[in-house]
Amino acid sequence: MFYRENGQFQTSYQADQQIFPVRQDRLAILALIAFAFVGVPLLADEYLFRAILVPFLILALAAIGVNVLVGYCGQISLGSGAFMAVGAYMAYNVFIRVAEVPLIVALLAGGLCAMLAGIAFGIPSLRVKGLYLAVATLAAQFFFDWLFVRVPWFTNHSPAGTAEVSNLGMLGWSIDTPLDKYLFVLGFVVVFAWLAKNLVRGPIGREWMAIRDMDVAAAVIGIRPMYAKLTAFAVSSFIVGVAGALWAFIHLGSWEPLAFDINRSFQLLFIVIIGGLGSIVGCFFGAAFIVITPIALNQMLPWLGALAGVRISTAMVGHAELMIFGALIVWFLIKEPHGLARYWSLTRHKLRLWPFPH
Amino acid sequence: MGFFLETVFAGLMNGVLYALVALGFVLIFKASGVFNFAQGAMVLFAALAMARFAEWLPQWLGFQSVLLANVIAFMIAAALMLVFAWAVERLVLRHLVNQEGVTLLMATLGITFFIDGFGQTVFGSDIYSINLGLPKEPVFILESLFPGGLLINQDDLVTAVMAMAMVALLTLFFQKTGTGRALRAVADNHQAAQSVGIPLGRMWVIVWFIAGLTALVAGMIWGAKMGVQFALTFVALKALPVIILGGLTSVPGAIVAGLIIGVTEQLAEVYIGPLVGGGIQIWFAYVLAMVVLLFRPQGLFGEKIIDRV
Amino acid sequence: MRTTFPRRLLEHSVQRPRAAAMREKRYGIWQAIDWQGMAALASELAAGLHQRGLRRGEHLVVIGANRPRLYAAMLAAQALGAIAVPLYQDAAAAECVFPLTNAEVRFAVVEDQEQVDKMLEIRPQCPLLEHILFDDPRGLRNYDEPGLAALEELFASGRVFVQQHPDFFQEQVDQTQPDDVAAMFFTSGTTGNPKGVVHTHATLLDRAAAGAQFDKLTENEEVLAYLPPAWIGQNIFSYAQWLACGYVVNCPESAATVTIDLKEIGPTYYFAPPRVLEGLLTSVTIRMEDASALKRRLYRYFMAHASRVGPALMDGQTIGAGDRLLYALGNLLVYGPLRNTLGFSRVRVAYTAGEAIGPDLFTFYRSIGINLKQLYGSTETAVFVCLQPDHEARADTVGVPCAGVEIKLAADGEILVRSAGLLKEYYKNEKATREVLTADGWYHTSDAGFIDASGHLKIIDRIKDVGRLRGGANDGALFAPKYVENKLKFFPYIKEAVAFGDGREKVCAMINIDAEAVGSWAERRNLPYAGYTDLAGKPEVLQLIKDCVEQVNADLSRDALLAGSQIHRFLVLHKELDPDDGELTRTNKVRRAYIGEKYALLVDALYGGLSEQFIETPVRFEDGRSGKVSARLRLGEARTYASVQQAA
Amino acid sequence: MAPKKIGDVILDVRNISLRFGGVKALSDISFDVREHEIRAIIGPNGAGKSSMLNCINGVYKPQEGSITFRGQTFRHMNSRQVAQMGVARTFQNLALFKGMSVIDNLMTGRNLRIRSNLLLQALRWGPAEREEVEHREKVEHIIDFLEIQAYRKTPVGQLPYGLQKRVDLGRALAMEPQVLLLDEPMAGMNVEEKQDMCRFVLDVNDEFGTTIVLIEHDMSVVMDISDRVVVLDYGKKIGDGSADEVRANPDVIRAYLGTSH
Repeated sequence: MFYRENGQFQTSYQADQQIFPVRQDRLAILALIAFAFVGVPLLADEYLFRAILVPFLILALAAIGVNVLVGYCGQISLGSGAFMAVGAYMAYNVFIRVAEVPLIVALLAGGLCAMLAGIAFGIPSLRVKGLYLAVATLAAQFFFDWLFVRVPWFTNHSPAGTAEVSNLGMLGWSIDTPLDKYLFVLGFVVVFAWLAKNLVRGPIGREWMAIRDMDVAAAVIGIRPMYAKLTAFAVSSFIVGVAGALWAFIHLGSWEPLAFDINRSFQLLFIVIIGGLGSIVGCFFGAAFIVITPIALNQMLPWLGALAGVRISTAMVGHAELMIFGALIVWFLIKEPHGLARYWSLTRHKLRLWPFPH
Repeated sequence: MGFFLETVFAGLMNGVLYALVALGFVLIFKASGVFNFAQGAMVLFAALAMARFAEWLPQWLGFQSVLLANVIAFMIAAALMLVFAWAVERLVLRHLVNQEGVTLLMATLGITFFIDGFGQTVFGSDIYSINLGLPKEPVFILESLFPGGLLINQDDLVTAVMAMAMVALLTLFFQKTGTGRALRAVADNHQAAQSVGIPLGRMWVIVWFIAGLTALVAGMIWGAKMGVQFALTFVALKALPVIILGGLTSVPGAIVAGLIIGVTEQLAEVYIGPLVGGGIQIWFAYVLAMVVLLFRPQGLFGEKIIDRV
Repeated sequence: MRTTFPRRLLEHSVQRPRAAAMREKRYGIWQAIDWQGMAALASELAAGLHQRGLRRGEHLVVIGANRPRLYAAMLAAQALGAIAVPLYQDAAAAECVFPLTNAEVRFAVVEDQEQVDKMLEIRPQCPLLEHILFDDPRGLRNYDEPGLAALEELFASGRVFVQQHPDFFQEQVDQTQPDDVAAMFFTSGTTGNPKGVVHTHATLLDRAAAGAQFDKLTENEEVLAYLPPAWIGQNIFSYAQWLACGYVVNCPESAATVTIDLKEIGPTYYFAPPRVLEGLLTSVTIRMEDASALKRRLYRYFMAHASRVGPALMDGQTIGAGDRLLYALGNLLVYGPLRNTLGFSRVRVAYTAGEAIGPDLFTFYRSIGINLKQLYGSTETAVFVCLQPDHEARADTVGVPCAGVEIKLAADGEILVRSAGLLKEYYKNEKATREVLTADGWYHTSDAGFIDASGHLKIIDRIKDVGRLRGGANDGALFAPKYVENKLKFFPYIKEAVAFGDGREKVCAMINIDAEAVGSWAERRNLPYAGYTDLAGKPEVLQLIKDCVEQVNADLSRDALLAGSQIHRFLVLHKELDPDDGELTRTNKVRRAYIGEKYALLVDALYGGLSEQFIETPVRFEDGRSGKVSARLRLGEARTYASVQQAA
Repeated sequence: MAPKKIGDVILDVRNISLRFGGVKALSDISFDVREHEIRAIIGPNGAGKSSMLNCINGVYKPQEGSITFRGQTFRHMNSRQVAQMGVARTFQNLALFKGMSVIDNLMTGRNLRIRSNLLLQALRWGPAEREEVEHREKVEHIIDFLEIQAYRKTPVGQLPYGLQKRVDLGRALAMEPQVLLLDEPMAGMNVEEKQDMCRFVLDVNDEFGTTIVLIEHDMSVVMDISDRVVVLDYGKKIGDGSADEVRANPDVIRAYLGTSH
């Protein structure tokens, strides 16, 4: 409806291959980013930043990482939480053990360590198909859960086993208010989303998808499954690791391994499934959904219960949440394997053809 | 030496249970190609049902007999597992026919969450106990062989026997009964099975039901030993490394691997654990399975995978 | 504009060397050739052709779709004083024989293997054809016929030659004079061989300039060249006016992608014959049918509004604020998006011509804000004779004479044209030339028409079909059957119409209903019917048609000249007119005379004032069997109106 | 028409035998392929034709025999290596990357030639972008060659079968192969689709001089486009030679008797 594409003809492949070849899309995305950086800070309050926006952004980032592996390369992973943990704890150790280390460097270092861990646990994927891999990644999950609990070095021998960071900052900008945190994370997410998008739409992205869609054919045209899968694991766990570090440093501040247990892995997987396998933008939809739904339920269910004359305990809300997500996962897998992102692209498509349906 | 044997024996105890759960797992995988992550949740769900009904029934019906309560509760739980199996086939599997394994796996994740939530909503989320009224006091055996002999819990013995009986039963069921043969046919080749008129849908219900039963028995036994609580899910999840080790499609594999893992993780915990801070049981089985994968991708007993083009 | 095409080319390449001259979608992107590049192509190719011995005044055929290098070939030929003869790329090999032999063609520049095969096939009949030069070498690697060569070779050798003789091209261009013959277009006459219409640089450029000036075309126009270059229409728009104005001509990627390419380019200056517009509208309707109920309602609502106020807006009239607001809203929700999906967002001027266009079709485009207009012209007049000024577009006129055109009407109503753009002659056809060109430079269009009150030319029919009423109220009045029939056919319910009246005292008509339209009309009125004949026989249908006829009459009465042609009596035929029964030509034109004889019974009934007539007609079914349909037809009287004004 | 010239042996298959467990898919197959020729392997369904291709491009590892390519002899091939040596193939039952557009499917055929590293790709920086453009151009030529311009950005899943077959061919061509293995390119096509495909195969052969090894179970299709024909039946070679020789061969006739072609 809002598209006016006449005269937007491409005279070069660069122009044709940009992320948003249609002018209206470019403008829209720029407007959105501008709003995120300028508009939101003016409108949102502390609660919004702390409880919704920051977690949303970080989870979206992590989901992007998971999506690279699961959605684009078709390798199942139940251990993303663990790689977040690796990112968090290694960033922590770099941060406290290396003197004067800039925050960014610490975070990226965390990502790198997660990357190594990811590669290590990705190695079985070279020999086995998706299903077995689930177990390999579970191995990672349980191993690291254990590691960070039982090996005190990682928590710098803190008695309670909790890691803690404080007075973060970069280039003289101290990141303490929720707004600072939001902006800091937002910057990260925008950059990483862009990088990830470039990867998935480039040669390596095509290799991943080729492996996902038809691995034999991929091998026949000279794609090395090993290289493709390991790069997917590496990139994926790097991003996840950085997200983990951000989650720990920026969102939590002080944390325990529990913050990255298997449920985190599931949560990320759900974000990806609901948001849309094989879609970067989907990760944001999924993350938003996962972050907002529980809050919404917490508001609604007791109220609904009151209407029905039943009082709903928070525990029950929690259980309802489990059931709803469980049902949703199945529903999405059956009805719309490409998740919310699919609806998004459909809408966009319809708008481009408006008033025609196809 | 005695201590070692005791450890082994304890390991075997768990191993049998792992094998049991793994068995249900393998059945489902063979028959419907589903890597059923929900197995653990099923164990918890079944155990919860059993525990709660065994507790409620006497109150509702006003009788005392623990045994009776347990028996009826078991039946009800079994019935629930049947409903569950039916629902899974109706609401999930039949809509995901010919989907890739990964998709199905993720679907079972959804199921996991659903029944976790459902189970706890209906049956509550505290720790409940199952009292099978088994003799608790330990006995010493083989005193002639070792000084002090071996300390064995009687209930362990009984439950082990029960589990083994269950395993034997299932194996029999598969070898002898018509349904069993049909199931094996389905496992070998879906199309072929359908073409000779085996109703896939019903077969799936049956295997999921059987898997449900194994889950119930396992849940019951674990519940009796360590109480019915959320942690059961993770214990039950050990079935995953077990079947990887045994090879996804092999029933004997599942059994043997179950025992191997049961024993090795027990030994590892006891002998290696202390050196690294203990609690390695959580991951040992998985890492072991992973290492095996590297060298035998098809597991110990699984058949080689050939890609046809 | 007293110059030549090659000179225009050079002027552009000097004035705006880097500006895009043509764009061709090739390999997924629009690859532009700037004027300098175009000039280079032309000069190199000219050199190449010169080396192969192309002489002044000889003909060179160009066969292929719209491709920059083929246009360059025309320029090259004209630069050398040779004559470009574009032929239809979809013509059968046999059809190319006459033009080639007639014009003693030695050189053929063709697009691809398909055309090469054609040329090779007819070579035996065209012994003169020496050189077959192809643009796209695909599939031709293993051909080794004599004289077959890739354009690429000519460019290569030409390039060398140009380096050795830098002034060659300029010299050649200077030698070529405005009054030299530039191009020849073959028009397929209904009978006999096609005639070669000879045009000079001056004639074509004169009209091109006139047209450009009429619509204030600039070098910033974007044009999509998607019709055969052999058709003068396309040739004027994508060649003559291209060089006259220096705007950008865009060549689609392939026939299959034209709609996509149209949407991408979004031309500002567009030309389409009615059938193309018809096709577009049909696709719109069909696609809208699949749309959601809401969208359909939205669409229907706003289209209704558009057809109410749209044309008025287009004609620059002022309308109520409320209407304007609603239209603006519609523009946001429907018209704008529609223009965008069709590729017309940027259209400033669009023309249709060739055949009469239905008012509904015409208004549809105008009402959604596309400045669609009609023009009148033919190959012989280098297109531009009359054009409709903005704000004065109507479905039933073809506009006012444009600069440099004189129009007069012969006694029999034939339109005579005089302008600097008339054909030089029919090639090697003195007789035909003399028939159409008078000594004092008037061209006989063989169209009958008149200038209406508002000064617009109105075409009514081919002159040979125009008749006169004899006796009765309007004795001697003009009778234009086709005009009347077209007016009837513009109603969706009427598929075919046959009007009689020549030499009679009044006009009567036989009408063929459109089974589909009338059928659904009947269903909406839950009016049961069994098959075509039954439906056609329904009194309700007769009434429906009566209304249409009377509207036409009312319309006709507005032109004193045509008031006499109002339909007094009519009937609805019991069977569909069918080529298989010889009632229509293969191109679905009614064969009036034949029908007159075949249905003499009905004709007599019409004029005999009968109110009913039984008839039995033999028919041939699809499967070849023949049978009979019979029916008792009701004949209808239609109200006629007094002529409201005097002839202009 | 100038006769096209056929070079010397480029691919030589010697005594290949392949077993799946007990099943013998191929037994002692030998044949050679000459440069620039169109070599057909025909045989009834299940004759082992596809298995033969799979041995050549390293999907299967034959237990016995050797394959010589451009003078290099291999016990068995490795897919990537084969691809690098310039052997491409299409698949009998489409093996396209369903989730990707036509362009991307074809682009995967260029991946062997990608030089820029992950970092550059992530930043889409200089060389990476340039490479992308360069390969896109190559791919576009193939799109033009196969006349699928109208679909370049359509996800292949949405294309009709006949077009998907073309894309499959396109992906193979994108590798600029010297030898092209076609696995029943005309299977399941209607008459004019088959004609188109034949035209494309012939064009590929004389435009790019690509050597073509073509599998068909339908004799009629291949006979008139191929220079030499190998006939397989139940994993054994029962005929080899020009179309006419093969047609005359009694064993071949026997093998094809009753089979509905």
